[in-house]
Amino acid sequence: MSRRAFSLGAMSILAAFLSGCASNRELPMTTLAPKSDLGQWIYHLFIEVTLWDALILAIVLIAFILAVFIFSTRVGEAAPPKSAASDLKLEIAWTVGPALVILMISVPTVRTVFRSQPRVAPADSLHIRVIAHQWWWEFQYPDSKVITANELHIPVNRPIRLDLVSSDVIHSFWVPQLGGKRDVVPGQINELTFEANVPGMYPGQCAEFCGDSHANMRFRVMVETPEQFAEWTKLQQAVPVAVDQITDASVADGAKVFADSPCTSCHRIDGVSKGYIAPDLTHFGSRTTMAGGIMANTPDNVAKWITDPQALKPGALMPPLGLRGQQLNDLVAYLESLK
Amino acid sequence: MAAHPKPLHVEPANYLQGGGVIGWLTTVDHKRIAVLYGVSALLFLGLGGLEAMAIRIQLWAPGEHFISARAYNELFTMHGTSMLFLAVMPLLLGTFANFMLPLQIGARDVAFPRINALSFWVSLMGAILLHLGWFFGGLPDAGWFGYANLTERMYSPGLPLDFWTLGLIVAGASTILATLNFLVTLITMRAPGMSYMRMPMFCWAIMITSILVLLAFPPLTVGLIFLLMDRFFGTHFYIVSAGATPILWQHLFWLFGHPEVYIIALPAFGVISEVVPTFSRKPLFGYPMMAYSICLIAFLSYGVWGHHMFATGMGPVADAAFAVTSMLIAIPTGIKIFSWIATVWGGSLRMTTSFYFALGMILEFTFGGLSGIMHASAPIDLQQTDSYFVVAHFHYVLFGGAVFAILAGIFYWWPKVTGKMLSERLGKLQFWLTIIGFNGTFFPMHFLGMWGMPRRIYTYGAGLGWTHLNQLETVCAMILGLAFLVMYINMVWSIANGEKAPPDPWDGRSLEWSVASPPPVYNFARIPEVRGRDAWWIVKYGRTGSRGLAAYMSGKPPQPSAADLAPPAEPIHMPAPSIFPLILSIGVLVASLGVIIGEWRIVILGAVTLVVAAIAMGFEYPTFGQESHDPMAAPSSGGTDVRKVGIWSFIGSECLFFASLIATYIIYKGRNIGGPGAEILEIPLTSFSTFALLMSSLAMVLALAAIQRNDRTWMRVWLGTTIGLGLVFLGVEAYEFTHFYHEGLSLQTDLFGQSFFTLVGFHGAHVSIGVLWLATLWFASFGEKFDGSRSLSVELAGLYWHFVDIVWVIIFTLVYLMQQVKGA
Amino acid sequence: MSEATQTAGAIATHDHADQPHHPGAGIYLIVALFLCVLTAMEITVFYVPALKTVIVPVLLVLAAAKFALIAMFFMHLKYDSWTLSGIFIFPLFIAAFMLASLMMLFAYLAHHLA
Amino acid sequence: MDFDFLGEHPSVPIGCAILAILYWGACRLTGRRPTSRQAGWFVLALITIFFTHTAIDEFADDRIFFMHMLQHLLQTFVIPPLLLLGTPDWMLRPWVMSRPVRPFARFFTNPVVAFLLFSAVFVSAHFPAVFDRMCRDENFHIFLHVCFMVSGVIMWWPILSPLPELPRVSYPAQIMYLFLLMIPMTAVAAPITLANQVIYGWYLEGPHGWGIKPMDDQVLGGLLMWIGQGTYLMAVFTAIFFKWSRKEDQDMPVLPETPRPRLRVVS
Repeated sequence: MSRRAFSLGAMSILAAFLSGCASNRELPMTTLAPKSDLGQWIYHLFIEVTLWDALILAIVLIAFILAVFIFSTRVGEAAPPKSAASDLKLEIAWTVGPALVILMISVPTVRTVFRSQPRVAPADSLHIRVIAHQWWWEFQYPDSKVITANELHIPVNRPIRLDLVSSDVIHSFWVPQLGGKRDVVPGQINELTFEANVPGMYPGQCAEFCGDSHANMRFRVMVETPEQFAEWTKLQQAVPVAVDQITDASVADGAKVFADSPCTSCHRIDGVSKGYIAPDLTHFGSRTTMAGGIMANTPDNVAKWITDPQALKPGALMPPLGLRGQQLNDLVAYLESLK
Repeated sequence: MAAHPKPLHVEPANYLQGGGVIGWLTTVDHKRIAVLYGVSALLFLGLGGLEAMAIRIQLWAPGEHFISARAYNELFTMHGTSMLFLAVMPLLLGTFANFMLPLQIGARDVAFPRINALSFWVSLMGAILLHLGWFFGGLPDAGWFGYANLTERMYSPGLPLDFWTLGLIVAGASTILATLNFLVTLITMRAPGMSYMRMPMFCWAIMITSILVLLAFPPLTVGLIFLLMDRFFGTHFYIVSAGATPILWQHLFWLFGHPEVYIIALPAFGVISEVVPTFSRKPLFGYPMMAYSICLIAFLSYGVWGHHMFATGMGPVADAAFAVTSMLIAIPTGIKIFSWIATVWGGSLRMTTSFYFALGMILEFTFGGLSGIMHASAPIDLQQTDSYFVVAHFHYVLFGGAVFAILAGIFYWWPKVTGKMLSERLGKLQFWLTIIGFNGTFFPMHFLGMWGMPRRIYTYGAGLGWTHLNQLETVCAMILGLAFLVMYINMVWSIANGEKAPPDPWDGRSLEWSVASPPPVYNFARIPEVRGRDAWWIVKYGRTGSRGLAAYMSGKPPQPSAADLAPPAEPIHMPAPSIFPLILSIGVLVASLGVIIGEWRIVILGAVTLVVAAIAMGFEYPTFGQESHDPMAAPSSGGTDVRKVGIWSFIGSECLFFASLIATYIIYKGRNIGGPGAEILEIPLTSFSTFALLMSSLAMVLALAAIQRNDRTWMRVWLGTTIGLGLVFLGVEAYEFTHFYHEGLSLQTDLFGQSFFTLVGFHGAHVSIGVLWLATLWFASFGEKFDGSRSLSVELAGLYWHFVDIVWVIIFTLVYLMQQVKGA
Repeated sequence: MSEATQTAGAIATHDHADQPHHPGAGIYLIVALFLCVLTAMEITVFYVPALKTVIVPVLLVLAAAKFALIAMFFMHLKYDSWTLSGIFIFPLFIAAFMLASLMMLFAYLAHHLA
Repeated sequence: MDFDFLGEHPSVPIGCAILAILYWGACRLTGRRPTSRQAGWFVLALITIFFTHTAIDEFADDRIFFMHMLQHLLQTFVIPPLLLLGTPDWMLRPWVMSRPVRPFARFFTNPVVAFLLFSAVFVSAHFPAVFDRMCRDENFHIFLHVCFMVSGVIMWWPILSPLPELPRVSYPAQIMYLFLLMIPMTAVAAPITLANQVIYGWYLEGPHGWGIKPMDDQVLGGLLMWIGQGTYLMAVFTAIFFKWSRKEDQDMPVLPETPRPRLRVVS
């Protein structure tokens, strides 16, 4: 037990040092302040390995410094050294020593490997299908039939099981504060299981190079209380107001612009269009960010995006639509009205 | 040599003189080739450095617009590719190993001097191919790792990735040729008394590295060939919709990629193991342990490639296995670090720039090794992989390890190579700039990684807390760039005005210091006789270290005497220059360009040039097929001819090539969706061709037996039979392929079709090359000199032929007879 | 010079100083006969339905036997220096290891197809 | 007659006694004595044989699989080397090199043959059908264990041969040989470790001792064999490497001293 107490103590000192460099708010993507079980396991393992590393480093450093500074004489000043060219005991020591350290590290490693990759999902877990696209994220909730983009809402303290699939190239799903990443490989379903335990907003990002706008493939995870999550789910399940019942004139005009535009072939809005290769816009207005999570969802940004997507996100598949003036404003108003 | 004849007057005095431009283009001297490698590698080192600085400027602040996203992706791709393939590897292997191996083991040249020249020219063509994109619509931009399926034409249209694919295939082939040469040289050409356990540690490192290269590059080549076929011939090796998986590329790539880390690190260890003892004036501590740990590292490195793929979902069992194996590598690596420190311990240290860099390497590499243990732990790796933490880690390994070792090596061997000393003052300045710049650039990356910054992003958002450290790194990267500028200035200054170097400026231990600086063309006037480890040291100080001490104590270490350096008393026949390596490599470049622009006439032009130059190289010397017609330059070791060791090493490398193809076949056979499967294969027909091939092997050995008893007629008969049976085999294969094509199975049909045609087709290509080789021999056998003494030429062709036969034994079993067995 | 090289022959080598002597045509013919018989056995195994269950190990053993015969006799590994066998066997080991691991890894992936 | 005093497995003490008598008899016949080191190895071999087959068999009766695996490892990796080290060359020469035996001895001590023979014995003994029969049939069990030891001696011969006439292979070849030995050993150990059910029916048929579940026991046994043999072989070939390194440096023939090199001081 005392070893455990010691390592816990040392861990907390190191943890305090590492996370003390900057608080959580300043570093929203830190891996050093995990907010999920998976993140915690990894973090503890990381601290443990870091301590062993520090021990080895200290030994090497001391030996190195002593060796260099004791013996750095000028040529000709000292007689040629007589020390041995080998020493069996020493050599055995520095073979067996590191081997023991490796053993100490590998046991918790293997344990965590198996613990973090359960073959079947925990009983009450929430299944979510994550579809990675060049360069945005789609989240589907098979149970509630909700489909959203770039913003993943999950309840706190409930196991989450993500089925990761890709529609084009290899991506990687990574929310640093919620644990390790998992590649999203086309043709293959990868799983990621974790349980977030602190509500909050956690930014994530694609971590596998996936083409021109790899840097612009970000997203957010909203960890909510069960009540908030239920409310959000209900909102997302709601059918949007039918086009002919829209009251606001600008919004109604915008709806017409949308319906007549090429937007419909790629984007889906429940009851309006059936496109599926681009993000679902049914509840676009309820999201905080847009365009792969690279900017805030404000009317200004939406207008800029529609005018020239490639300027904001190189390589983006959405063509500039050539909309201007009132038409553009109406369309923006319509999109923002889709709560 | 009983009497002492008057030394010959030898022109030129050293290897750098004479010959003019043509002399350099046709040189087969390992020292000149090393210099050529060095010049091109230093050029690409500079270029790669500039690319890195552009990358750093772009990351100065969130939303920076110094370069575009595309340009950024091109830069990090080319930075990685050129630093590894065109700068670091050529410096360590092409320059250091090429120059120093023969000198350290007391040989006059490498085993195959013209193949050595060939490997340089081919590697240059590879480098040109990689950079031709400058002029044709952009550089490659899929990362040095080129993960499929992003590299498919669907996601990366245009020429850049075509150049990348072919450039890497070509560069890889040249590396295989170069290291094959080193391996054979080390096995067969050591001076008398130079047992394996007396070789300098650098030679050990290169020997093991050569084995690594020979066995690690074939999987990469196969992976690249698949990509090439996908991009040009419509196959689906990495195309998901056909049932294939892009993960295959990752396995093939990392099967090469992890050994590649050691292909770079081991020679670096070798350099450090030379520099540290020299400047500590002590023998290397724990020599056998050091040699053994190199072997262990190399062996383990084949079993750890999966640790690059923890995030891809290989399953907990594979994760755990790869994690533990990866950690094990820390043990032999630790042994090396401790042994270096123990070498320094108690030494009489001479603090030169070279030693500074070597000591720097020991520390920085320790850092890199320790963070490596972290990623070896699979769960931790899930947080660190593809983040800046990994960027920090591998720069500590590749820069802190390999580049520091290269810098130590440059300062150490520069006097030997150029005959001039580098400025120590500028060197120390460069060292401190490097230390500050390097640690300032890469140490903060650990924190950026832990704070969640992913790799390979051309821009990042504000408010993530990454800005300050990025700015610090950019500033330090500029300092690092300055350090290299100082080095280039130092080099130019040294060549122009540097102090003339004595033969042994550092009181060295190995044989390269026993010859003049720069060395004469023939290296050694007399082949040295080796009496122990540290051969030259023993000559200077005796086994007890008592001899010559007074000279050392007066601050002037003993030097080889004028008589030792005198020109040889008898003529030394060195290999003659040859233009064909250059022509052959131009053929390679032309053919590759033809493939890329899709102009088949150009491909044929290049291929014809290539084949003609290859055959010309074979006929260039009176002794057919012999690399060097000077028995002194290519002695045989224990009845094992250099060429025989060479062809066996090549066969060993081919084993991995075919294993990769067979693995792909087995994997994809199980994933085949739709289209004809293996049941289409016909046993009676292939049984016949199998029989033909087996009998051709019999004919081949009978031909060898005939020539060995000097019976030329029967040799021709049996050789003719072999060729005939080989042609029968090829004929059946051609019939089979056309038959399948008519049945609806083509290269593009399905996964079975593509992997079957690729595997069997490559085997067929080997048979065709064998037939060509045997036919050449058959014609050559009408020459006057073709008698029993040339039986080795027949034996070599035979070894290749039998190897092709045993590959068919495997293919016949796994592909044809096991057609009903399900794949993986 | 020649003196030095002769010493090279005597000392730089390890255990096998003599030029290997290759077997005569008789041995080659016997080996070829064996190869034919083994091939015939392989084809038989393929066609006999009763052997379906053990076809993989049996075929592997037969192929390994053919492989070994050719390598040892036709390629003279049995008669040549150990170094050459080493140069060949080590890559074979790595190749076999690679093949086996890739098959296992992809067999796992096959359960996770989308 | 009552053999109870010999314990449950009379074959073991009898076998040990026969070996000891043979050894002693050979010494008497030739009138020579083994070196004390050889005698020590031999005694150690006898002790190991005895304990391997009595003490460990006790656990085997409890259906402890991993003890059984330990026994197999001792039989193949420990006892044969001890026997080879403990036997002087003069003791073996008269009969191993005798006219009728010599061709067989030549054949079986060829490293390739020895390797294949041992692999065949070891691999086939671990097939479920064979293994289960071994567990049930005492005589077959004894037979297989003797097979292990005999094929083990043959397998170790190229490494530790006491007879210069049937020599050890060169050091690098020894390393390669032991290295390749990992293949058949892994081929046995890996399927046992990675299986997802108990392979050998015998271990399910009765009560399992020590409170270990048969499945865990199997994994443990597989791991013992996998990691155990790996570590052991690695340790052995590491030792061989260092022997080789000594031979290749210090024990190399010293070249004739040439005239002292002419050294000069650079001014």
